[in-house]
Amino acid sequence: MANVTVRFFARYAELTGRESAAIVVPGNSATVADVLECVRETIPGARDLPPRPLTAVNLQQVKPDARVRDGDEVALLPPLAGG
Amino acid sequence: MANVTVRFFARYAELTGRESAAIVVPGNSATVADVLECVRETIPGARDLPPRPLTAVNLQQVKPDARVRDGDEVALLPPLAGG
Amino acid sequence: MTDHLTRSPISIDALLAQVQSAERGGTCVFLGTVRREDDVTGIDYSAYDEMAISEIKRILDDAHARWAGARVMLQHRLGLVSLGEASIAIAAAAPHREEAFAACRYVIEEVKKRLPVWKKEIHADGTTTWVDPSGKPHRERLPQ
Amino acid sequence: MTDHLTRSPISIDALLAQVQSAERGGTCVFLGTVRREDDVTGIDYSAYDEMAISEIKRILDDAHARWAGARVMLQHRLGLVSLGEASIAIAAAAPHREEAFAACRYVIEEVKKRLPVWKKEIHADGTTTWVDPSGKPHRERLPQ
Repeated sequence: MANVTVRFFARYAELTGRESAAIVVPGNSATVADVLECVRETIPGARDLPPRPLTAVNLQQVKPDARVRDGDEVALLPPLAGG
Repeated sequence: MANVTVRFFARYAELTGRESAAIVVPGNSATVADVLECVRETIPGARDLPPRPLTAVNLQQVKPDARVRDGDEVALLPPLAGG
Repeated sequence: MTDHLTRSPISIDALLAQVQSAERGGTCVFLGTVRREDDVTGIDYSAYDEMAISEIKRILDDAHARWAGARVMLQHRLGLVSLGEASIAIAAAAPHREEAFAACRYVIEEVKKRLPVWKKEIHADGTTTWVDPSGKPHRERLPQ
Repeated sequence: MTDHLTRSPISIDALLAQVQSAERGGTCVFLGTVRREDDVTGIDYSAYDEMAISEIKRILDDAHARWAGARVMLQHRLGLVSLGEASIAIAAAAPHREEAFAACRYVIEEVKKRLPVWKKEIHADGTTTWVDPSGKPHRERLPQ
């Protein structure tokens, strides 16, 4: 079981109506994909997130199969548009 | 016969001790190479000019076989070093 | 030391002061400015600040590792940026111009790929559009 | 309109003002500065002024013909330029960054090939050396 903070940005923050959420993912080997699944099930509006959004853990971009650990910050990132 | 103004710049002005010279080249089909030959023969220090310096006629770079006409400005340019 | 993220207009001089030196004879600066398009009057930039700062440091470290003699600085503006104003400035100084151009170009390309920054176009009628550079902008306009 | 040749320090802002517009989202600036080398304390730049101005106009015309949406300005400084100061600045603005970088790079490369400008290095001991970029500098030092 892992307690993670999920952060929403830009359009995703608008879709969910929030900037962050505390999420508890079951199991000992939870991944970013598992976190995303929990987010979809528990947060209104999160069903409208794309199937595979860009994600970061602790300020680094990761793939959906990346492991998450207790205390991690998981971020869901809309398509990057910097510059 | 063509009356031309020859201009010397940078190191070439130092070699000849002058910035310009009025040169008269004989013949009806004088070229930049002919002007250069006259310069070498008549201007002290001009013997030390390189055999084929860069040249311009009326503000445009030209090859030594370019024709010169009465009133032209012929410039002898040391290796370019702008920027 | 200039902040990598700022909510004020970007000062090119301040960036230059941090990268130029008598050992570096070539400096390349890139400015990205808000471009007129349709009825857009400005762009509201937002970021995942902590990650953006980390990512900028990583990008600059990468550039310094590739071009050992170069120094590169980058500032990205956040908040509302009007038409014609700079949203990003990169300054790269190096002993010779080839490295300055290459390092500057490298950094802007990496920024486009890696920086968690988002753009919301503000239209003349007050509606807004999130920009998705990977495809077309979401034309579903959200009331502001 | 900024002069293409100047004996005063170059103002980047003045150059930018002449090329940027809301239609041009990318701007690339190149600055060439006097680099520390051996005992050189500065460089005295001289030019065939009339030809240099004509050549700069031709180079900019060429750049505008190649990159139709771009606007490029160039200023070259003459006279004594100290270590670290800019001897040349080029600003190229275009709708997108690719053209801005390409136009700016093109102009500096053409300048190096075509501009009738010469450099005399000033050494700490007061002697001077004409720089020949095609080979090694003439090390025969002329008394100043």
